[in-house]
Amino acid sequence: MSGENLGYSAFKIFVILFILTALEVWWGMTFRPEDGYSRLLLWGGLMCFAVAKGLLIFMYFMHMRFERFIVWSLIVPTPALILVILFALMPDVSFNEQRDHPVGDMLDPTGQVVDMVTRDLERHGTAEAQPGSE
Amino acid sequence: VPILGVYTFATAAEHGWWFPPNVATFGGDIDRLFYLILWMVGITFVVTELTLVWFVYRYSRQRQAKAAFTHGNHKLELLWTAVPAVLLLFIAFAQMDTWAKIKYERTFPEEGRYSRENPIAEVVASQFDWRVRYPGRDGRLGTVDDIENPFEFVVPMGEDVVFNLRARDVIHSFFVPEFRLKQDALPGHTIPVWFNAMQAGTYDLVCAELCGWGHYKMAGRVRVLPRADFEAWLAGLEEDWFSNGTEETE
Amino acid sequence: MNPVHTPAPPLAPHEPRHRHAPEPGEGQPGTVREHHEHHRLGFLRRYVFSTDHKVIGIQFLFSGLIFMLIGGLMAMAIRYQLAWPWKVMPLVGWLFPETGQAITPEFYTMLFTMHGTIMIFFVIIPLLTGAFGNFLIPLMCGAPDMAFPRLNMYGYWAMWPAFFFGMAGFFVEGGAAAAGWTAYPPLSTVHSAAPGSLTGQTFWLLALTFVGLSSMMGAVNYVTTVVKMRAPGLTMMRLPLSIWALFVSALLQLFALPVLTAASILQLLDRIAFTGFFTPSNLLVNNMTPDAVGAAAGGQPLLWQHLFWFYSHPAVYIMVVPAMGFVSDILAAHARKPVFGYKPMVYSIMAIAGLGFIVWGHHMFTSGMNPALGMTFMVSTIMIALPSAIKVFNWLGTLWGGRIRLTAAMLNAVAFVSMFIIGGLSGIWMAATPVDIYIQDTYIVVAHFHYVVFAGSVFAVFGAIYHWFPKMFGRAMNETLGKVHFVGTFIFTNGVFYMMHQLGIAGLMRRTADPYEYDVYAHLQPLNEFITICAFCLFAWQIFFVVNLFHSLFWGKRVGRNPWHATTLEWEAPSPPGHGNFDKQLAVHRGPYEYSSPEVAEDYLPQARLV
Amino acid sequence: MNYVAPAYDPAIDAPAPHHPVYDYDSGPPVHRGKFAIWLFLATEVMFFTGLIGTYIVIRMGTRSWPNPEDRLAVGITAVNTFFLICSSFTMVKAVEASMRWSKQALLGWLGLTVVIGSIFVGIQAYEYVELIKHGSLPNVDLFWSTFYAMTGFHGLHVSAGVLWLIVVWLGVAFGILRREHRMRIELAGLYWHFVDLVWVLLFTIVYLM
Ligand code: HEA
Ligand code: HEA
Ligand code: CUA
Ligand SMILES: [Cu+2]
Repeated sequence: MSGENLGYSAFKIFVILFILTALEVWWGMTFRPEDGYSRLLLWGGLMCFAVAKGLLIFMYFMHMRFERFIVWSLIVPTPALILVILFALMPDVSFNEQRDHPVGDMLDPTGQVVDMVTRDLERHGTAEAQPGSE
Repeated sequence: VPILGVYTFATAAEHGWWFPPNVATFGGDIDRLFYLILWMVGITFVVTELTLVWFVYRYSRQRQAKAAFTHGNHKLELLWTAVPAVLLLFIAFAQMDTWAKIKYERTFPEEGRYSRENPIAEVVASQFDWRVRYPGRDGRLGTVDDIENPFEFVVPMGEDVVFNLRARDVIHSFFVPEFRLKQDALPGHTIPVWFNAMQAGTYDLVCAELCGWGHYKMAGRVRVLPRADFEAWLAGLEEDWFSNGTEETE
Repeated sequence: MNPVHTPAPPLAPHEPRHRHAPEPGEGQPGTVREHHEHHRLGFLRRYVFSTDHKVIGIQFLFSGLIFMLIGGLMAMAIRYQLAWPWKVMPLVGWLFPETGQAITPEFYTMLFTMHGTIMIFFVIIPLLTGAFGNFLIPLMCGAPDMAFPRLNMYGYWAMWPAFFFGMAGFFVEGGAAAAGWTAYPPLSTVHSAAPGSLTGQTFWLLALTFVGLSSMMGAVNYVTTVVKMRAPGLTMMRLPLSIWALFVSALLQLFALPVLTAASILQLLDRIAFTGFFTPSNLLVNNMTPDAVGAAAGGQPLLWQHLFWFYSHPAVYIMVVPAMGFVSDILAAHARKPVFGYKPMVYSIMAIAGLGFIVWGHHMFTSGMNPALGMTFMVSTIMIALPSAIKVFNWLGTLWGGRIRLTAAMLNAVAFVSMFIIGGLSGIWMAATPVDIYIQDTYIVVAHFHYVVFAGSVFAVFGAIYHWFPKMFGRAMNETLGKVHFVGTFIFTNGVFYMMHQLGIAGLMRRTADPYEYDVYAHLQPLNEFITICAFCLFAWQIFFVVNLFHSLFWGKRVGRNPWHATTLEWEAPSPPGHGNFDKQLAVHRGPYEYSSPEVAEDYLPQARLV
Repeated sequence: MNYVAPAYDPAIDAPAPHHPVYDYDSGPPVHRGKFAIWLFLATEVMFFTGLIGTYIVIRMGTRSWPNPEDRLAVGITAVNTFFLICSSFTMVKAVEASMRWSKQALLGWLGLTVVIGSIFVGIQAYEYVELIKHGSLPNVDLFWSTFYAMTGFHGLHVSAGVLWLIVVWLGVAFGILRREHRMRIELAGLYWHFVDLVWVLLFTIVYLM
């Protein structure tokens, strides 16, 4: 790879990443579906942040901006496959109405089949399963 | 090899190494498709194998000093890319509507007595037996007055029969060779299945997905009765189900 | 030491010799680095923990063959049971006093599970990519060794934990894994579902993980070597088809295997940490409800099938594509004729690999997966026959007008073509969804894949052994014995597997210890007995191979660098090649298959010869 | 037609006496190691695809997925994420230092990376301990199953990275890795950044969605 210097200011990237993370957390904490925001808003936003950060690391820290060959030979096929997997898995998810009870539902102590949150409520009267969060 | 191959296929029928007789409506389609492919594939098979044998024979007795020197021929390549392509596409499209007819829910029979909404029964597979639950007097499944009948699945003849397939423990598979019908029973899922049996009689119900040591003997039976007999049978079942007072407990 | 200097090409400035060689691969394209290192390696380093790709290849070869023997024995047990169910079984009978020396149904499930696992993960894949991949890639590329010799060694020794866990399964409580080589949950995840799911399944998953590790190291090595270490003038489009095939299947492994590793680790967690990825809620297995006794549940049993087949379908092409490559080379070499349509061959390999990634659903047609998926998967699956067709016809074209020598290698190669056609064509049946509704999990499937993996790949492996044995050991194998072995194997193989089509059409299911329990199948027993007898003969016939192998190993006829008068690079090296493979500098001038070229008097024109 | 292979002929078939080892370098101007590490990273990507795909399928199927905030200490982990990004930054500095082989700077930055990396692992371990004390084991329900599977495997990757970096550090410190081996540092760096990258995604998916 080329010579003695990186060819970009690592520090700048770093700062940007930092800010993005902060924003992302704020976003994730604010636009909860529970507070009436649409899931799309939450997830779309988060995904944008994540992808942006990923790209920064990928392009600069991992130098992909400067290595055409590897990018084209290796990195391009991978996402294609990822998409293949996901697209093939999705239809089955859409098929869930065939299930006796949705994914993730379990027996609660009384042997009823309930979903996770209800189960938490029954187990220890609160949805707060984790002290660390306050 | 090819001669032998064709011969066995030709004579197979006499040896009874062939399909069990078909009794389901869509079974016919499946067999038709099967034979279609059998013919196309069979011809390809014979042709290719014969050329292979012939070439090996012919050119291993080659006298001239050197072999023909060629790196290929584009016209030929195109030819034998295009021809199979056409065949294959044909095969592929020939399948589609049958598949849709058998499996797609929106193409499920509606007009008949049974449909996706009110199936005739619920077939529950478990290690290593089959249980059939008919809706009781209230005509709905999953209620207390369901009637359970182990081992035997009795259906009316010549009607579109829709039933729900379930599994208690591991994956099983509902397979009736004579119906050409196979559907895995997924634990945690309720899978609607339909068929239409054209002949009265009793057929083996086979479990076609490995489900443990007893897989090989997880036999059930499907009995096809004319409508009247079916009604009678169901009534009788209902009778002794409630008479000896055993309540189905969920 | 005083090195004999061969003049380095102008573009390669002599680098100063460091005490240890400079980092490989820092050179610009086209450079050659010569370094003289005389090494006194102890026996252990040279033959056991060797980093030499040739030794590693041979190690893979022999461990593969030995496991083939084991897997074969299991197959014999399977056949015995299918022909004469619950009869006293020789050899293993004494293990089952309680059943009067007949095997138990539990044991039968373990038999075919481990048979499939061993044959696929310990035999065919290691033989093709491990043994011949290791041995051929550097030689055919003109490289001194793999790009990362030590990694290569780890790659082989990572197989041994796999071997261990695979075999140890038989000796733990409950016995070996018994959920089929496809290990569908919940049968495989819920402990109470089957005796094999107690500990055996855990071992099975561990074995799989280690195989994955090994293949991954190997694949990284292969791809890097092919891309970075080809001799000057050896462009990608001049590579022998074997290398192309190995290269592509290495890529297949790189991209498909990790998914299986992830999946099998998840299943492992389901089993030992009682997570619930693949186990649905509210089951009642053997009067025991997993989530009531504290396992998480609510999982997706179909998910495993997707992840598993996302690897295992590409895997079946990993099991055949290298074989195709070898066969192409052998056919060309022994028909004294260039491969017909080299470029189409290369592209069809790529096409097979590419399509191979989007067809896995054809194993799940009846699994309750969304039927719309079934439709798409059917089309892609049927389309994969197209590149295969191209290859088949090009092989025929290669034979056409050749000057064929019917050596043992050649015979096996031809057999591969013919068997692959049969296996492939039956694949078309199963790809047709409605038909597959009937034949899924019947013996047609068994016939199909044995035609492609056994009758196909194994014949290719035999051919490759006969063909490259001289290069491996400097001695030729005995032709007569070879031909005898071939004829018998060919006949009996078809005797065994062709009849299975009939069984399948009659609707007989696989994985049944005693199909005659059902009266639809009762009449099939005679046919099964015939198959079994053929199978025994087949197995017994392999003695010719074993004898030939070991005899030639020590007393075979001593042969030179190029016994077949073949053209590719490996024949430039002395046989067996010493350390660093090549004793002279290579420059490649032409494509790999210049047989009977008019340019020269002899009927072959090696890649490296200057005219 | 019967064919007999020509017999051994010492004149041409005998290997030449001690000859050099020819190590050609064809193909694209990429360092072998770097090419290989990228292949390896590609497999890693597929590996995590398997995990994340599983998560998505399961998540989509559920009726009600618990709000991560209620179950996890998002705050702490956000800080942790920040640490990991820092370590990526220091790693870049280390690579930079390695290019103009200033050993002091290199050792410094590498060491820093190791330290921060270990902090990350430490905090995650602490989080696990807290959760387990609270009875949130992987077998409680699918939320925890997926949580432990994904973060756990990422954690293992980080730990592996830390070990790798330590080895490199020692190598440099004791002069086993010299200027001509600077690529080694870069390779370790690539892996490290990859682990960071994965975490960026995982954090978003597991903790925020
Ligand atoms: C080396 C391994 C290998 C190979 C190469 C193949 C090749 C193919 N396989 Fe097979 N397959 C397996 C190994 C392999 N398979 C295994 C192990 C299983 C069972 C797994 C288990 O359940 O245990 C299996 C199962 C399997 C199934 C699932 C069956 C079921 O469980 O219901 C299907 C379904 O579509 C299938 C299809 C195909 C097809 C379409 C091809 C195609 O690639 C074939 C293409 C080749 C040809 C078509 C022949 C040559 C072409 C011509 C001569 C040209 C002319 C042809 C026409 C015009 C049609 N295979
Ligand atoms: C590469 C793969 C491979 C190979 C080679 C074989 C080889 C054979 N297999 Fe099978 N088989 C599978 C892969 C393979 N198999 C798989 C994946 C399954 C599915 C498992 C499942 O359902 O889960 C299966 C299942 C299976 C079944 C179905 C069981 C059932 O569903 O109930 C049967 C039944 O007949 C069978 C038979 C045979 C026979 C008779 C052979 C014979 O060809 C074997 C003959 C033996 C040899 C040729 C070995 C001789 C030894 C040597 C040549 C080496 C020499 C040794 C030294 C030099 C040291 N196999
Ligand atoms: Cu139930 Cu097999
Ligand atoms: Cu497949």
